[in-house]
Amino acid sequence: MLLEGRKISKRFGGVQALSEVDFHVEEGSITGLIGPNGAGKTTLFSIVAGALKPTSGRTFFEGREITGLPADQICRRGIARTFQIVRPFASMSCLENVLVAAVNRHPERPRAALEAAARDLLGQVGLADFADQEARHLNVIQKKRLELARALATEPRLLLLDEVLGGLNTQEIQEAVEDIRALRDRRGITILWIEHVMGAIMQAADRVIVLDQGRVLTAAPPREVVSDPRVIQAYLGE
Amino acid sequence: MLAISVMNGLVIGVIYALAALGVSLVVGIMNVINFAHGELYILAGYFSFLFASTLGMPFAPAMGLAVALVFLFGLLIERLLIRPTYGNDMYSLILTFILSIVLQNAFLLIFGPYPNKPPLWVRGASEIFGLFSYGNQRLAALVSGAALIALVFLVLQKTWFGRIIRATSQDRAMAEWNGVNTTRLNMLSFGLGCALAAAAGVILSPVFPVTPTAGVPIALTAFVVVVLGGMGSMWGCVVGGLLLGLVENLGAAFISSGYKNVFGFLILILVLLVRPSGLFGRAKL
Amino acid sequence: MKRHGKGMAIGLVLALAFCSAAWAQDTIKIGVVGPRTGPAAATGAAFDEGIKLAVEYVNGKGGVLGKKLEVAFEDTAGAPDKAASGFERLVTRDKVVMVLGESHSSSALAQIEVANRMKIPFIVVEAWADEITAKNYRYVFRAGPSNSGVVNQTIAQWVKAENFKRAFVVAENTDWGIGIGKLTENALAKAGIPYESMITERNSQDHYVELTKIKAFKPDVVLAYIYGVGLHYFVAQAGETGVSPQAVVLDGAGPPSLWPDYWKNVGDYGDLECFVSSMHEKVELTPLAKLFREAYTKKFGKAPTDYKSRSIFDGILIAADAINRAKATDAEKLVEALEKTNLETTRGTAKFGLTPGGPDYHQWMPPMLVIQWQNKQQVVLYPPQAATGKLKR
Amino acid sequence: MTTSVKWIWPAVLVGMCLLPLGVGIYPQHVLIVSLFYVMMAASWNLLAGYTGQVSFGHAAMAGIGAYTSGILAAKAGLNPWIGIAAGTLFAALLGLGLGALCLKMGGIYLSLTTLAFSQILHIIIVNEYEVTRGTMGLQVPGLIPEYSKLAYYYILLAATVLVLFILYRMIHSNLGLNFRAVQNDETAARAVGVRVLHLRVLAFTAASAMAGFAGGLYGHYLLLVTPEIPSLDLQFYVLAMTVIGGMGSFVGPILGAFAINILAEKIRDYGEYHVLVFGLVALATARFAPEGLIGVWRSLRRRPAR
Repeated sequence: MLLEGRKISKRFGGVQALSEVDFHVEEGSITGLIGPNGAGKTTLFSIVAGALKPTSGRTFFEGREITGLPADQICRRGIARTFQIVRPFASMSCLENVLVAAVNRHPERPRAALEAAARDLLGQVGLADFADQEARHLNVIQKKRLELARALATEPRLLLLDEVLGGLNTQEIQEAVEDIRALRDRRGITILWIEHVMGAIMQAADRVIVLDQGRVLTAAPPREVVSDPRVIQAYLGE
Repeated sequence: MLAISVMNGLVIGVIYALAALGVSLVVGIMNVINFAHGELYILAGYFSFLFASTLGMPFAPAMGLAVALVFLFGLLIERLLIRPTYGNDMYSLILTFILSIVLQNAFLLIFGPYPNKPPLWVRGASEIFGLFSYGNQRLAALVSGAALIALVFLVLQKTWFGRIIRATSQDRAMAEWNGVNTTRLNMLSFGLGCALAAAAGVILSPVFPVTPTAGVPIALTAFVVVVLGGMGSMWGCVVGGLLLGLVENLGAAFISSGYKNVFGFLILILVLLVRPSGLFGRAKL
Repeated sequence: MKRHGKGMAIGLVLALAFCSAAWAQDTIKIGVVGPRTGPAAATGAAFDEGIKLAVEYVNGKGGVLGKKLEVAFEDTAGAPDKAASGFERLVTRDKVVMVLGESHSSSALAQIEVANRMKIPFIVVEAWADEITAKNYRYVFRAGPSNSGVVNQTIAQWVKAENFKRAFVVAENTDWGIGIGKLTENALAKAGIPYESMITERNSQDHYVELTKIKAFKPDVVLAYIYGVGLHYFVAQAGETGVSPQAVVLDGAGPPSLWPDYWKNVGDYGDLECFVSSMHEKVELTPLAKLFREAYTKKFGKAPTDYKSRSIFDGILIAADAINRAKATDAEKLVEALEKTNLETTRGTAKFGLTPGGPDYHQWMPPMLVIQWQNKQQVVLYPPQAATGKLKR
Repeated sequence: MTTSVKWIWPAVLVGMCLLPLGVGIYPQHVLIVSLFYVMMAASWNLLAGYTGQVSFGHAAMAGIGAYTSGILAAKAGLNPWIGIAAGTLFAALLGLGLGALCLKMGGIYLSLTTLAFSQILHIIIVNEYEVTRGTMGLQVPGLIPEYSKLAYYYILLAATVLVLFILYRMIHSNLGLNFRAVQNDETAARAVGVRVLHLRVLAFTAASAMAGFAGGLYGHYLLLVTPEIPSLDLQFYVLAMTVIGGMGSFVGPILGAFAINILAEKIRDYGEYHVLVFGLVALATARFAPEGLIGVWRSLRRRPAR
């Protein structure tokens, strides 16, 4: 088990966003996280990544507790994320966006080496030509790729992807799924993945966790989830 | 010595609470610190001086008019300066800081450097329980200040408007979902915050005459009280104000009068260290 | 990167454009320093009046060295740093040949350093700290009261003459306040009068706690050395807390009790207050004093109240006289001429002490009066030969 | 880098060296004061512009430097240069403490705490007049035996170049990369491992040290240290210069400090309006051109290209 959450609850004022969520992510897996809007998926991500503190409950990474650690420490432990609504460093160039992540991972390395690596990463996500442009000039899809490159530059063991397929056509979705699989297969990065494009997640994931109204509905391989009446109910009831 | 220090602490404490209520209201609802709060207090003092002393109006309508004008001025400030900065607390802070300096210098040009004092409501002094003699105008300020605080609480507790304010300061997002027009609410509460500063100004200016820069210590103490009581907590304001008034005056009487104002700031830093949300504050802003 | 550099270059051009200095001289300029803003801004107004009258008087008598006398007035705001840089500005930008004025000792102490460094004669008019002349700077003169002079010749003598039993000394935290407070304590101790003392903040609006401490001592006279509107708060609150009229309050500076807003700020509690002054309509020492009163009343449509308007008038007369006798405007000749001053002014004949070693060097001490407000009328109490009435309690 | 860039900084430096020659003493004084404000505004910009910490205690830090050095020199007879070093160090330590104290708090709390700090300092200075001489001002010895504006100008210029050089290096290193990331998006910055809290404390310490250094030099130039140095008025000037010049840019505060100081001297001739005028300009800039003069300059340059 690479990541484990025990009885995680989160309240915002009067709203119970998560209640006693238990879940885990196996090392080397691609785990999907699905559920209707407002189910608490992104809240759970933010808690794992340290951007939010849970009201109660604990999180463990590689067997060690990470509950309540600040986001930058969790990042250094090996968890990286992308954001549902993209958050690039708008006034910095694409190269600098990736560099920020790289210099905090390897502050000891010379700038030139880090820059070369960052350019390489940008090339891998197809942004080689945009390296010296300010991030604000990219379109949304390019920004998502930039975020991915930035997350990869932190050299994570676990990557949290939040709706990276939005706005892509069928052909592009297929390519993206392949790319994500390659991340796991070639780099050995475990992936926890929130996605609304059901087909893609069912195709790529080894296991799927379903959240509904702040609770875990089920966690099982995709085939079982698809046929689970509770899941169908949850989506239809929306 | 003890008796008069406590008395003095109460009087000053009520005034602190009153001055801080306006700041607290605005912080609670808009998450904006109005740095020019003290200058609005002073502006009201000048207005009431102008209407009562120069134009010869009776003091009560002069005060009312002064507060009303500052309220309108507050609406204007909100519309022109604060509204474009929502979501950027730092920028509103910078803007109102500059505004406070601009107002101070405008006062200097218009009213000159001398202190101005609206007419007293009552003259003379009274013996209190045979213990000490106390200025009647100060006693009047105490009574009217306390009455005004009570009125504010009544409005907050009992009226529809008060409920909206309390709901919004507790959870802005929820209030928005429930259909509160937050833009208009912001404008109104900023204006009210300024009006509260003005009310403190008109009540206190007969005791402590207004000068162009006299608003600075008023605003600073109001900030201390607000942080002490907890950002956005109205009760915190009253308790914090009284506490500060008492601590300052007892400290001045028994420790050192020169360090009177340091006690407040020290308490502030201590409270922030131990309980960053203040005595009655919400956990996080 | 590139744009930064260009921005910088623009700044440079701007700076160069500003740096151009040229000055034509068809008048002789002297500088006046004094507070036009700050806690004693009223002194600046009084200086302004005195300057206008003095310039008219001097130029009416033929000016200085055949040229017109011109006065540049620099605001010092009662802040020593502004005072020092204002003094410097007068010398370097306005090219004045001599500077006079000031009524804050802390400011004057900062200015005498500049005067000494820049070698510019400086006549202090209304800053009283002994150190100003006690430093024995060659270029520094004082044509006005000194702390020790006021205390030893006037205040302490008055306290003894009125037979006060217990005194409380309240002094503001400035060079003037602390200095005159200590001198008063020494004089009281010497006279065997029990006393206590306290330092206060000159801008404080609330003196209740301090007054409670004073009341507990049960004094019959309170010697208050607070310059500025702070004195008004003190006098009003002394009445409210019942310190007065049990004790007589003396304003040890004077002018604050004469400012137009005195009565507005202190109300009924202002009556029976005493203060120090060098001017009273029934005690005019020289014909020039009468002339001043008439010219003032004619020009400003009111009787002169703040004696500091007359002090600066005297100062400018002394300066003009020295320039005329020196027949030059260079500092060394002016200092020599000033040292030989023997001029009738509104407050008697001005002559500077020449014995080095103490505060009397380059010092001329004009006579001072103690006056009491009795039904809003000024009654001179001290010295006895000038008295127009008796102390009322 | 284009070739024009390589010569522009040395050219500016040479220009700055030649600037005071052949002008009167008074313009020299204005230039010296401007250099002090350049150091203050540029280092405050590190806090407010680069790390989003609107500190109202920056002038107080200058006061710490000025009083530490001044008291050591005037009361203990210490060499002013050692005093300035001590003052810089003391300001840095206080900055470290204050920065650490404010870590837990949000932005507004930080501003109010620094405000409280500056007020406490002011009250201590006024009350301990036997040591500090309170509002009377502490007379301190000069940095050089023979008083000379020109010499002071070059000392301050050297100090300014030093401070700006350090700032430039900071901003153009990994640290600066992190600052800009935080400035852009704090949450995203944390998520890629930027130690936001460390950065803040570091910036606070460095900026405080620079303010302490500038304050120490300034005090020994004025020969008089007064509570006007650690005052809210001076804080206002620093803030307004930075805002008008352009917050968050390297050149903005430098430009702002020079422009405002020189304009203020020009406006001074027309009476006591200068602070008001200057406040209104700052208000309009903050409201309508939040990137300041630099921002206006950039958008003017960009427009014709489009």
